Amino acid sequence: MEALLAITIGVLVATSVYLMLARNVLRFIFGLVLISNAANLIIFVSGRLTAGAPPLIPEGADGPVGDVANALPQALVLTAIVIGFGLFAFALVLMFRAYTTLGTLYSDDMRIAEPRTEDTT
Amino acid sequence: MIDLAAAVLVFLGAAMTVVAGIGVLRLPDVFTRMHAATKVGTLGSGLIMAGAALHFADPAIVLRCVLVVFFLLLTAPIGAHMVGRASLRLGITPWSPQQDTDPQKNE
Amino acid sequence: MNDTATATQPKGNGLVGLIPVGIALLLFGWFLSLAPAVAEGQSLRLVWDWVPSLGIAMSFLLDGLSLTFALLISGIGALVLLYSNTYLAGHPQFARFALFLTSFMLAMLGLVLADNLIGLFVFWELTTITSYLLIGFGHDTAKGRRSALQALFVTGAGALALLAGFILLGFSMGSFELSEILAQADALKAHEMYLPILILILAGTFTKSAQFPFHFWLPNAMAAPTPVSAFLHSATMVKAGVYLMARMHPGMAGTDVWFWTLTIAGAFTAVFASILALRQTDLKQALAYTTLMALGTLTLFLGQTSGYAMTAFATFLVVHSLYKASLFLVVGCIDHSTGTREADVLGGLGRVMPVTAFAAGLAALSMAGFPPFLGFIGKELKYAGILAIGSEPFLFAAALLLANALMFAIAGIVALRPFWQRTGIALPRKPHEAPWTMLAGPVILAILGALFGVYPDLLQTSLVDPTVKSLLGSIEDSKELKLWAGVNMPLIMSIATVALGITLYLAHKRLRPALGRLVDASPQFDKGWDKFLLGLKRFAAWQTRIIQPGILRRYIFATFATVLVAIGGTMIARQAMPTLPDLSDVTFQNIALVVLISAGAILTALTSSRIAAMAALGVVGIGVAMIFIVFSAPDVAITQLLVETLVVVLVAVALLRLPVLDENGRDHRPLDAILAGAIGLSVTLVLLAVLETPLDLRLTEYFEVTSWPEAFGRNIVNVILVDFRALDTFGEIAVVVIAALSAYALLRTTHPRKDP
Amino acid sequence: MNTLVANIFFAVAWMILFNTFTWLSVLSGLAVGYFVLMLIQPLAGVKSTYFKRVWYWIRLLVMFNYELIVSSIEVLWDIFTPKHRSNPAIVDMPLDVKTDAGILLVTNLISLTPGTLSIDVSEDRKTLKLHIMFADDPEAVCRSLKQGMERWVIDAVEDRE
Amino acid sequence: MTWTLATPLVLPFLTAVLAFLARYGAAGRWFSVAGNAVLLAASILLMVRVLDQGVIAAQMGGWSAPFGITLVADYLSAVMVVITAITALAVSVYALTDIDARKERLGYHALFNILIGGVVGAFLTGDLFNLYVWFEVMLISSFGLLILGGNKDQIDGGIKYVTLNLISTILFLSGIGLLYGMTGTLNMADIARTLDTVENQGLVTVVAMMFMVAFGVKAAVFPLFFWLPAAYHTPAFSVSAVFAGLLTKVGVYALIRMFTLVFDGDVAFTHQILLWVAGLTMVTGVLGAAAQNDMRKILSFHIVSQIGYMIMGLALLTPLAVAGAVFYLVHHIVVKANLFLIAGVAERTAGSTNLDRIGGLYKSAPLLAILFFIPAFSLAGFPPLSGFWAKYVLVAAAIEDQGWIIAAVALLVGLLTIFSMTKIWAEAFWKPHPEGADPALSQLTPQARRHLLIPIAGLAAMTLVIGFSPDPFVTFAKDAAAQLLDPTAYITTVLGGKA
Amino acid sequence: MTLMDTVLTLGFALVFIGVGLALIRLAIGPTLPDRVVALDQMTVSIVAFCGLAAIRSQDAAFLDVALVLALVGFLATVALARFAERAVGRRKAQEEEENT
Amino acid sequence: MNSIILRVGTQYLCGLLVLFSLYMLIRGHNEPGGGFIGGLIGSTGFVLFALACGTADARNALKVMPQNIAMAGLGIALLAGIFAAFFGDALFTGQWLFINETADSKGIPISTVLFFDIGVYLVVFGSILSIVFAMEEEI
Ligand code: NA
Ligand code: NA
Repeated sequence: MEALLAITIGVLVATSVYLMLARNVLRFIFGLVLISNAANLIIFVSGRLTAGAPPLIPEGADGPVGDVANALPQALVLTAIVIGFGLFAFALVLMFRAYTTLGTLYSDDMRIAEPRTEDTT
Repeated sequence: MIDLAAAVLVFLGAAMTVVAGIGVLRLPDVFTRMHAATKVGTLGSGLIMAGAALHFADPAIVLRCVLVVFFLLLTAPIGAHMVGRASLRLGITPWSPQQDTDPQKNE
Repeated sequence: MNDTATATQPKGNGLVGLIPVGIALLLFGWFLSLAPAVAEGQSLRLVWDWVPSLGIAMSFLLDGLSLTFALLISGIGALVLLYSNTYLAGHPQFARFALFLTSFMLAMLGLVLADNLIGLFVFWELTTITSYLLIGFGHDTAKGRRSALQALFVTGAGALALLAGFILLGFSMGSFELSEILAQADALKAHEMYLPILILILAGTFTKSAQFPFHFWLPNAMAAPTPVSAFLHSATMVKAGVYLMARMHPGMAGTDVWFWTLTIAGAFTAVFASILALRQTDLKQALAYTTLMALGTLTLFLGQTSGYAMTAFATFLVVHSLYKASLFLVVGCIDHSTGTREADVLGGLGRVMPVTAFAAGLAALSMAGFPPFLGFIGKELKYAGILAIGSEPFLFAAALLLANALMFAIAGIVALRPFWQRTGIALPRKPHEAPWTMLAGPVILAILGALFGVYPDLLQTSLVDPTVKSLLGSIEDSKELKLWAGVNMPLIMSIATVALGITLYLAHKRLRPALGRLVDASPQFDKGWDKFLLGLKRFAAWQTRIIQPGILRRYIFATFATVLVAIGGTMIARQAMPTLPDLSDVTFQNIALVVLISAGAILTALTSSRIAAMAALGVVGIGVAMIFIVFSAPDVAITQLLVETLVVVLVAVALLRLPVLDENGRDHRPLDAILAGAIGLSVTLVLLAVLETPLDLRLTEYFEVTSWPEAFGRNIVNVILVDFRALDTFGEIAVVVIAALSAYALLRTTHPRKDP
Repeated sequence: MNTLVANIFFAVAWMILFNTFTWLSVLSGLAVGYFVLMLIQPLAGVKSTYFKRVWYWIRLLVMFNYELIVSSIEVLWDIFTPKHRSNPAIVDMPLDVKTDAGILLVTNLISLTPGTLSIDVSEDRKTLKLHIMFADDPEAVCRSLKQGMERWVIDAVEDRE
Repeated sequence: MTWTLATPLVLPFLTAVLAFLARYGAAGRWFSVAGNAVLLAASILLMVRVLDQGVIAAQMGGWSAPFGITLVADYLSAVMVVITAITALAVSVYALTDIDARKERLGYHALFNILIGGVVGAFLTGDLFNLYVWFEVMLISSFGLLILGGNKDQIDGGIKYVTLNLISTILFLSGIGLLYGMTGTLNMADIARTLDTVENQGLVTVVAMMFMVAFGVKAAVFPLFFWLPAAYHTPAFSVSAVFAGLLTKVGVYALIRMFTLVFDGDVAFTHQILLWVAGLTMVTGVLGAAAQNDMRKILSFHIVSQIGYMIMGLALLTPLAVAGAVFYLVHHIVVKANLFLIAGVAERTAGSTNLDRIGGLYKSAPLLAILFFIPAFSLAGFPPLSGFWAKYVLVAAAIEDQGWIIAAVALLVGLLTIFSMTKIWAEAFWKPHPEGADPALSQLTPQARRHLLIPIAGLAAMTLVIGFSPDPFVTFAKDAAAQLLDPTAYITTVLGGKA
Repeated sequence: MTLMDTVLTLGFALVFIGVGLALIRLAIGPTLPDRVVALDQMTVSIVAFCGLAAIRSQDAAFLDVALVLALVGFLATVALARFAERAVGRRKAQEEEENT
Repeated sequence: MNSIILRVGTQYLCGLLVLFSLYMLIRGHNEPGGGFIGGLIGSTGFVLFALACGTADARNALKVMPQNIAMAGLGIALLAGIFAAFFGDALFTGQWLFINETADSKGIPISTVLFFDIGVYLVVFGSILSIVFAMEEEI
């Protein structure tokens, strides 16, 4: 399954790169969400997969019973998901604000910080 | 015996889920599809939860299953109501047997 | 420009003006007191371990060469500072001027005294900076700023080469101490790095000394106030290059490269500059070009190793400094007094400015090389020196003769005509004699020129011989300075010089157009500078337009292309490919999950409906959550689903005010698709390769064993979050807080509204 | 409401007495508590509709589940048959239920019953817009809903003295 | 010991919380100043300890390495923390005047101090994932600071900044995942130790390249620097000062750390690429600056150019070269932050940072002229200012290593740097003001003058101190380089003697 | 292989098919509410999926996932529906403005 | 938003969500849950509130500015970490106190780790709400 997931991650990355390269920055946001998922899955799958055994310690035991899933990547992914959400929220608000102040979502038309006529010679 | 009952419930639930999927895909307009999603879907999940409750037969777990169903019953109709209302305001007219085409694409 | 605009308010500058003079005088006195010891062949060394970690010391060495320079610098410095006190009296920026000029003098002293390559370089650059500030004293005009930049840029460029040369030299010889390096002259000359070192050092010295083809900045530097020109561009800064060549002479001279480079460059500069000088009508400009001529001559001599040449070098060095500084100051007096420096306008000043005329006359005679002035001795030695050249002596002698004749003519133009010719043209101001503070300099310097001419021994023992000793290691080959050495070749050449000089003087007005044509036909370095700057700016702008076009998509494309090269390229270059993956354990459930996620992702990428894209994102989120469920990560699954929900909520809110995705036409980008596909493939391959390596689970095992007994938690994931790796979590919640604050600020910042 | 708390309190006490926490003990505790409360009602002087209400609730739940299952089959039939047999329509139904909880319960339960879906309640809370899948006779559907589901809900949640 | 390391990390967050909760009054900004003063004290204490004991490490939460998160300070980390604290203090004083009450109410001080916290965390952590977290802390607070004010150019620049940095972030995170998948550990010392045993060393290089790109974006190297010139000229001056000084340097720090400690197995490949990157970064950056006509844009492109020098030191990987990189880092932070602060004063007095629209500062604001002259000519590499030594050490290292081309490039770029610095000098200071009277500092209130000029003067004084007395700094940089090039002590200390 | 195992395998397959069908509806739309309904249907299916996962792994932890989703999942539906409704309101308002 | 059904549903759901989120927070150390999940769930309660009844009502109900909640949460989490200093332990070393400790059970735990998790909860809760509210108020 790890291998299959690796392929899925490839698909996620490819689609998100395609989205991020689009003219409309809203697509960048969509790509961002996808690629964050891809990155999280990379971490998750790097810790290898175990089906049906969450890393919980049952009552009365001192440690998990049997082979349980790798807890560390789970914690990392959880962290990364929340960070990713923060970044996403900010990016979305930024694009939103861009539209309301610059009047466009097309990045080609966003030329305030680096104006087109800038030719100092 | 309990195992058998649980298995039957689980099977029925899963079947309901797939029926709901079919309904969402096949039914002619958004209102009828909502019928399938809201009710049949909820029913499917509810049956599986019932199966799980029977299977585990532990009070704490049963409570959780009951809560799942309770939450679903509480929230699913509200969601459906919102979608239905929005559809109406979008001007989507309900399908009727007289017309056989999908309403116009919106958005 | 007229830098004496403030002459109407002849306020003194008080202490601010006098302290620098005092400093200079003290230093001059101190060096003078050391002169006897040096003349006896001692050299004084002072070491301060400045940056021992880099082998760089502030070591100073006082030998004949550096003493000669030090005396010229501090002595002329004192006079120039005194002079400028009046010249710039009451100028609002006088304090800065005095500070810069004093700093310059001190830096120059440091330069000639330093015995450590890097120490020398530090002073070298300090002279560059201070001269930049001095040349840019007239910063109100574009011309003044241009000149300052030009000087800085050209000498700065040379300095960088010099630095490289010094570093290379230091590493090659195992020391940055000049005296140690020069002591191993043979090793240096035989070193494989000799040639690069030589080229780099000469690049520094040629630019500093304005040797052809770097000469063009010097005349422009005349934008500086006249005292600055007198000091920097006669006696000191431009001579820094000459000094350095002289300093390196014992270690590097004697090779063919050294000889030819210096000889040709020096000779060419000398002639070329003299011709240019004759063209000028601005007295200061004319003097500036003669300075170039002198520098060329000095360079020419340093190309040699004969005693004549060295003696000639040492003598001419002093001669030139004395008369040139004097003449510059005279021109300053004229300018100060009349408001103009135009040779064709000036005339008849001899009666109103007798003292100035006297100083000018003495200096000009020295410059023209009349006996009994030191200039004459200098010239004789020059001819003797040039005739001692090993190859093509007559060619170079002819060149020198021409240059000297031109100089003769210019001496007349600068020092005779303004005072004695009649023009009848009204001057901008009614001329008057300059105050004593301004006359002291030119007069003293001019008199010294005559004094040394009459008593050449004085100069010989105190400065020339010690200098020659620094250059050749001994004074055995030093030639005697005398006014009369019998009828010899140099004397004949002197006579020829005078004859030619008089001719040129009389004909110079008629010659000017011809010279002008000649000069116009030759490469225009000064205009070339503008072209260079323009070209540089254009190139920079072009490059920047290409690299930084301001279009986000290109940035992202370049970034991803780099990513592809970095990952894919390295995979191929370093042969990191995975073997074929094992897909035997795949179940229907797995495939269904993968299809679900991929379908969602592809739908997101390809749909032109915002809502479809958003819903498809939701599908991916759900699919990923299902992976977390299947592979035993309930906490992560819950988080994923919650976050996914909030993502949809936020987007749904935001979309209310955003337009549809494609307002004009569909979004179809094959090139992007290729790049995206390639990156996706690379990521998959890397991941597959990583998954082939066995995973070490000791961290996880530790967490499993300690989670309950030591951290009292049964949910290992949560224990990692709040205990084992609490610091991560802390940072993460900081991220969340800040993301919220930032988003909030962004929303509130443009539409100010009351905070609820 | 106080009575419900009391009932739960009795159930908890029951479990503590038996020192168990099982499915059975919870149910039996609630049941026992209910009966005890009913017994002590005159004693405590509680004039409460609680006892009746419990029965109404049970009726509501039972009837709802019955409706759910029966009409599900109708929908299923429509999904599986190639031709859509349904004849959907949107209908306005007058609403008698007044309280917030009542409205929520009625609309939710109607939605959960296959074949009917609450779309919206008017601002004045007087009408409910419904989507009915088999609306050959919309009036009849409304009538049965009013007499069935709405009645049961009003009985269960609203104080109608 | 553990709190010596933890305190500099904790303080900025504490400051942020207090400053935020007090954001409606004057207390907020003074919390910020005081907090950063204490931070400076704490970081000096840290430095003293490090100088005394070499590498020091502390295990957070009491969980021993590699299981918990280790904070670790070697010479490089310690000096970066100190310089961060200095910059932070300077900027927080400057901000007393530069930041208006509206920005304060929106949480400027919290954003700023958490940014500092992130920077300190990045310098002190010995754990790769933790480094990622601090990078995120920095990144997101920089987002907030960048757009605070909400001008059109800020939004536009912000979009470029945010998008490109997010790509880097994702790449970083993925790289961590992959590295974990190969080594099973997150502790950098532990990774360094175990990475040598990985069978597929080519794969290690691939992952190394991923990190190079990820940190390359953060460090703004060619061809990944686009976001920097697009954004750095847009925010408040105190913000661009701290960005210019600190942010890209964290990327450089991470590159140095990773490519000396962890990815030192394929130097012939990775560091050769770094060398190319260094050269191209220097040249493209300096040319970009030459094409600009705005003070802050010029300075922004110069950041890029000078990052090239630091990368050059890393790429050459000789003791002298790495020492040069370390020295350059320290020098550059002080100088660059200061130049941006000065640009702010120039704008306040002359009305703009566009060189066409300003002038006359030399005549009427001589103090500002001096204060600009020192860092500007230091940046241009004139002796005896700090920039000269930085450049000297690097060029010397290149020549020693026979890297003729890179040495030549470094020198040439130095020349072009002079060109831009004098351009600012000539246009903003020498040239008369194009319209109306020459600007003077007396236009500012005495209080504003104090707030704005004291930090500038302090930083300029540091430039002078480093310039005139470089020996302790060079010695330190050499020691730091020795530690970096032989990470044994680092690894042993982190892992508690289990190297 | 017990009966339950068989049922579970079958159940997973059925749930996936259900989700897949909803996915198709989501892709083809055609109206916004259609897509919302499809997404809603998928969310509810995940609750079922969690139940199956819990039984298969004998671990009630997955029921917690279901619990959270059952409670929170409809929020997305509500937000999207509200979006649709408001978007219409906006468009109408805009048109009115243009007409006057 | 003038949907009666949603408004009424929200009355119940909001409280339910907050209650449930606290439950997830408290038990998070031993079962799925914790500060993040709790905070996320808790915030959805008020997000729903804002969607149904408008942000003004939601803010009134919350009483404190969400940013302040978030920042206070950060402060609590930090203090929970610094607390270890009083016992000479490293930053973020968990400090535990067990009430009613007996031979076979540790009793009811009170720990800095719990406070840390509460901080996390507040941060997530406050942050999400400040973004969502501000965004809502833009349209
Ligand atoms: Na290593
Ligand atoms: Na290694």
